Amino acid sequence: MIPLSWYLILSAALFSVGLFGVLSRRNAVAILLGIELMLNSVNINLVSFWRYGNVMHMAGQVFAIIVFAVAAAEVSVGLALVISVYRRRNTVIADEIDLMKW
Amino acid sequence: MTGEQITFLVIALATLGSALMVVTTRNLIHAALWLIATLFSVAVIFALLSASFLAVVQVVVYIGAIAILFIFAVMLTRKDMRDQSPQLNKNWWVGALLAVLTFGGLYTLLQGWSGLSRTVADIPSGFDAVAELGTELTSFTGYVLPFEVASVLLVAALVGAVYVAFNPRSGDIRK
Amino acid sequence: MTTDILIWLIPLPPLLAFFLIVLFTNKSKALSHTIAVGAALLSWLGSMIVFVRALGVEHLGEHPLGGEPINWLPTGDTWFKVGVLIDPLSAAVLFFVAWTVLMIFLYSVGYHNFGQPAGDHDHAGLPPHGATVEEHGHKHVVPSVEPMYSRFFAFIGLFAFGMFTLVVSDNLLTLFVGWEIMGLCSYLLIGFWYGKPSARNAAVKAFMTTRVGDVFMLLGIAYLYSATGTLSFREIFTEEILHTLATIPSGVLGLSAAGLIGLLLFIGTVGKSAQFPLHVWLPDAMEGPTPVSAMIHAATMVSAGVYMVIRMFPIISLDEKTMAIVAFVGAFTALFAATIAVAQNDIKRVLAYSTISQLGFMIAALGIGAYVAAVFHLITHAFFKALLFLGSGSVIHGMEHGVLHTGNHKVDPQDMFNMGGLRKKMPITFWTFLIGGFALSGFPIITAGFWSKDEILADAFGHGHIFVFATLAIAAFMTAFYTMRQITLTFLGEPRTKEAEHAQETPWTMTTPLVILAFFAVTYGWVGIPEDFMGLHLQPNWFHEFIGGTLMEHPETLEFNWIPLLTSLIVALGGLGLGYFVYRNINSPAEDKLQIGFLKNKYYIDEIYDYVFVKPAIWVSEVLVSAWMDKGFIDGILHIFGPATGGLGSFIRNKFDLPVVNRFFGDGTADVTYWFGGKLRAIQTGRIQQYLMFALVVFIAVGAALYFFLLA
Amino acid sequence: MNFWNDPLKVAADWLLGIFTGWGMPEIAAQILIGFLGILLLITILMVLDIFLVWIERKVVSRFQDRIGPNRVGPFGLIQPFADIIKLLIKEDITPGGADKVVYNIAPMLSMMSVLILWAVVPIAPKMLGVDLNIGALYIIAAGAIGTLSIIMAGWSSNNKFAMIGAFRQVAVMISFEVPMLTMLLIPTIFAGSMGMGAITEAQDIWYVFLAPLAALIFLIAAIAELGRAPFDMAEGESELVSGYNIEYSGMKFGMFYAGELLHAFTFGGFWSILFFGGYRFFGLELVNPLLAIAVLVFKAMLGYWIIMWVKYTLLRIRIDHMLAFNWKFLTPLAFALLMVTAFMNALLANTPSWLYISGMFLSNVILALVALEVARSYSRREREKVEMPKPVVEAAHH
Repeated sequence: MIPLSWYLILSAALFSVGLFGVLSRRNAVAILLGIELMLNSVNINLVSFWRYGNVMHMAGQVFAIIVFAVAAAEVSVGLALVISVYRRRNTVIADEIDLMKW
Repeated sequence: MTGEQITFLVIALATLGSALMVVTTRNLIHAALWLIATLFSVAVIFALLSASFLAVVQVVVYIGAIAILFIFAVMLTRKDMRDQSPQLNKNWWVGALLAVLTFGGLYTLLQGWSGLSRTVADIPSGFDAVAELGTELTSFTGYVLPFEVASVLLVAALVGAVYVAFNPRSGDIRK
Repeated sequence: MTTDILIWLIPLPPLLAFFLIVLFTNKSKALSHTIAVGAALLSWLGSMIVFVRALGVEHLGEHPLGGEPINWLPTGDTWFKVGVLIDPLSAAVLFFVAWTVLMIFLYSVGYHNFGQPAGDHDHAGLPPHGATVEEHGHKHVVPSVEPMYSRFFAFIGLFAFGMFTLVVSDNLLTLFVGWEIMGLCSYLLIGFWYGKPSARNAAVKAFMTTRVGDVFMLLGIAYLYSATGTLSFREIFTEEILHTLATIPSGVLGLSAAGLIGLLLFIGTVGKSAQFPLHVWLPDAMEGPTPVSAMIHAATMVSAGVYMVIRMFPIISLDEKTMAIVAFVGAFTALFAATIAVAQNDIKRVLAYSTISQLGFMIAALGIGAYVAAVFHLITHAFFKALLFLGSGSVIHGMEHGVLHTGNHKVDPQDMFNMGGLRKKMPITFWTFLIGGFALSGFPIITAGFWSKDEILADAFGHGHIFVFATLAIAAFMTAFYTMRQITLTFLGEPRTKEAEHAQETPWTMTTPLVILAFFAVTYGWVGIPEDFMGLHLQPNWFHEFIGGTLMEHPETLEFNWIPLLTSLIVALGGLGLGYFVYRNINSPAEDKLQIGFLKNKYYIDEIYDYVFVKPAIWVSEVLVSAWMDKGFIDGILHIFGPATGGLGSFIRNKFDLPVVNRFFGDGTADVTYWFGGKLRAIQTGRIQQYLMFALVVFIAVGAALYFFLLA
Repeated sequence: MNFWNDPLKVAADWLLGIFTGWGMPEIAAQILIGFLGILLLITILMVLDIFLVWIERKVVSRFQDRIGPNRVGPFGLIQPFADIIKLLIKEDITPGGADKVVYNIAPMLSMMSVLILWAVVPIAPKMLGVDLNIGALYIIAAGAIGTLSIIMAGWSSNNKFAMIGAFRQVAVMISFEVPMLTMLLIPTIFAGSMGMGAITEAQDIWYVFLAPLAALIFLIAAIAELGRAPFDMAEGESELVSGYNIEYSGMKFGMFYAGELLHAFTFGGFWSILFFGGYRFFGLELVNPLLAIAVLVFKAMLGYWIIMWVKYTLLRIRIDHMLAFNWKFLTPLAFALLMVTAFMNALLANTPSWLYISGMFLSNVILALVALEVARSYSRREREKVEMPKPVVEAAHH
């Protein structure tokens, strides 16, 4: 039997790796990749809580499905934004997209 | 250590390893392919957790759609794909530190949590998780509202994505 | 499908048709009328099935169809239930409603010139003016299709829904819902040609006038609900509830609760069925298209009023005083409207007043307790009045054809003095109109009107209501007279104008309903022939048995008496004969001796209302409230406040606001913020990852601090 | 137990006896037997694949008024083996600048995406790899891996044709997955389960009679998924010179090729399972499992033949037309059909079966007619737009 903590630690680690990607990658697409990792780690959490909690109560899986939907929406809009920015400013480096600075 | 645990450790290792490759590899296409590997491992973890529906949906949605979309996006912004300049920004060590701190914080919080020693819940015989999930998602006492809201969100994202990514030079969107 | 479910479904198709047409198919005329007529057909089919099945039920009155009502509104601990109910009364009403509605739907297709080209100058909101077409090299004008064709079918669809709902309802509330839907539709349809000011005014007038009645009716419903706790017919018409209602005093005019409820509900009928004094809207309602006139003023809406009061008969009959009022109003209206009808020249207005008069007959019959006679007359009247209205529409249509032919738009196609001799031009219309007219007059033996009217007179005589009997007899005489006047002026003799010479028979969609309705106008009377008519021993009176089953105790069958029979024979034949002899040679209004100003102007009722109600209301609002109260008194006070507060405000501004608030708080805060902003803007790099890092640093720091100092 | 009544069970029991006799723990023996079963299935499939090459070539030649392979062996039956030998001894080229790892994984994934489909195929009563209760979704998931293999092949080849072909094909596959998934839900509605076995068992009446339109849409979407004509713009021989697999040679190309053929056959099988009763044929499947397998193979071949028929009859459609066809016609139609089916299913529940069947059938037919009418009026408008004479623009002289 696998202890619940293993899943949670795996999820935390995956989250941190994703966070590192988000904070450190230069490419905007790569940042979105990091966000996907973070969302997936959340899903691992949700599903393991479902499995280790009351199985008859489907909230964990339902939430995971809603996370899927949110992830799909986020990726489609995010990538559309990246492509739009690339078309206008010819770059996808996040640091170079700084029009909103003072 | 049982076979199940060994399986889990192998999968977890694969997940984390490929995730690390996602955030560090230089070639973005490879990063996307590594992401697919990660997502696939997560699907296996779902299967280990007896969430078969989610495992398959993970493959369909993430690998079948999202990852492919990433590869498309990378290819469409191709100039930077071949850009051999460093893929990490100059503050990457701050990011690394913060990530480690986050992990540490989460780990500490988990240690202090009383529910950590919980055991696997028994799945009653004849319990059909897929059917149950479907019922929950569509019943008024369940989650029909969040489900519908999520679908509205998806439609909005679809429209928004089409509008945002539309190339104004290639034609008039209002035509 | 079980009958009970089928009853639920009867009102549905027209409603669906309404939504379909309004939402989707309003662009396509053919599709719209197909949907509407199809819906009417479905409702008709359902009604007929239900009717036939209802006939097969033994003791239908005690075991009505309709099944269990369903829970609808929670009212505290209990539920307000709604359901459907088919007892002998509603079955009979359903029968004629289904037929007339279907006929009118079909008729409307032809009436609105389907298949004709779009008009040259037609606008939405105005009747079509005709279109010019070129054929064989020369132009001529043909009728043009109604611009708002689809809308018309949507509206009458909704209207039919209201009527069917009203008929199948098993409680007063859904009945009231159907009632009000019809009120709305009658507003929409009378004002259908909203481009005409007269139509607009008529629509508003009809709506407002019926509203007066409806408010009283709602009061009656509310009183009934508070007194009995139910509005369901099944529950109200039980011995104990009726007994309770009869014994509780209401405290108003010395009436019992039943009497007051009955009176209030009856006022609703007065509004809906255009009884004196709320009859004024009905003649004006002739501004709508003719199918609407037929629909509202003959077949359904006015019948709905009578239907409701018949339905409520067990309550109304509990109080003698209410009954007396009902009888008086009915008899008075019957005579009153008949006298006005004599002097009208507009073909539809004559019919409008005759409708009011005939409704008066029914109300009077009810008032003297002749329950079955009232129902009988309601149904026969619906058939022959629908026939007459559709026939008059056909006549007008034919006349309009003539007007288009000559191009002289000054000729009013509705004025009977412009007609004459139409029997040759429009034979089908003529014969059916003749049947309808004879039925209205009560032409003996063969027409339906004779049997029903005769039954009313016999009941009045037999129950000793001599006054009512006499009044109704005079009214019946005048009815026959003006009917014959109308027929003579319209169809007989020679054409008086060129337009009448060029009138043309209308298309089959219009004539078919006429023929079918004419069939019923003749035959429907035969179901209610009294058993011992003229001393013969015929079949038992089927209609009497059937409808009588609705009430808990059967009304007894009257013994045959020669006096009312002779009376009705004399008034009918005499009126018809007199009408023909007087008017066969009259060619213009000037020669008509009956064009008395008093009658012509409907006893100046409209003017009296204008003087008594409208003018004072305008005076109150414009002069009293607006000029004196508002502008003079209240504004005067306000004008004192204005300068006073202004002075106070400027004081505060100069002494407090500007120096303290603005300089110190406002500018001071801004300066401080500006200084901080200048220092802090360095961290706004525009780089999203750095923002996230800042956020995380703060989050981790604060989180860790909270964790260690508060939790640990 | 009689071997012929349940050969797999008997064989498995026999092997289990042998392995445990060798001192192997039972759980390990079970796993080993499972692997052997998978190996057996895959081997059979690959052998079948070889003959599919022959079948395809024979059929296409008949369509093109030729005889086809006829020299090597009787009826040219040995021809595919000759082909294999040729492919094996060809030089294995990896283009310069190619991403070697990805380049080599792609054909494997392509083959794999087809083979894993067979895990959920019920080949006889109670005889299927895994009775997943989400079998229908599993098909789509496997298709996702196929998509992946194509984009990997296209990208890693470092060739513009390959890239464009992969882009096109992936766009098509992702798009057509939507109606396909929707149509998979219709047998699911009827059977009340997503499991392939349950769907087969529930088909007392073939679902094609309940939902002919669904069967048609599924077939169209499946052909698009396969990337076969008329939806073969990924390869597009005349414009992209074979598209995403342009740089592949030898057995790697062979794997793409074999994968495509087997994929077509597999989808023929799924079509028959979802809409034509799978291995069921008037009780024949109960006589002997081998007969059931024969029935399924026969039906799958029939489906495969229809796919070939379409391929060799129709011309390629332009990519934008194809995507527009999917998003503007097929997908809305699929959604409408799903809604109608769900509605009718609820409406006709607890009615006699003849009413249920005829109601479903009629609603399908009516929807199909309406959709055709919409498409026809749309195309008429489009044609008028094209046929309308262009306004003559006065030449400007300055």
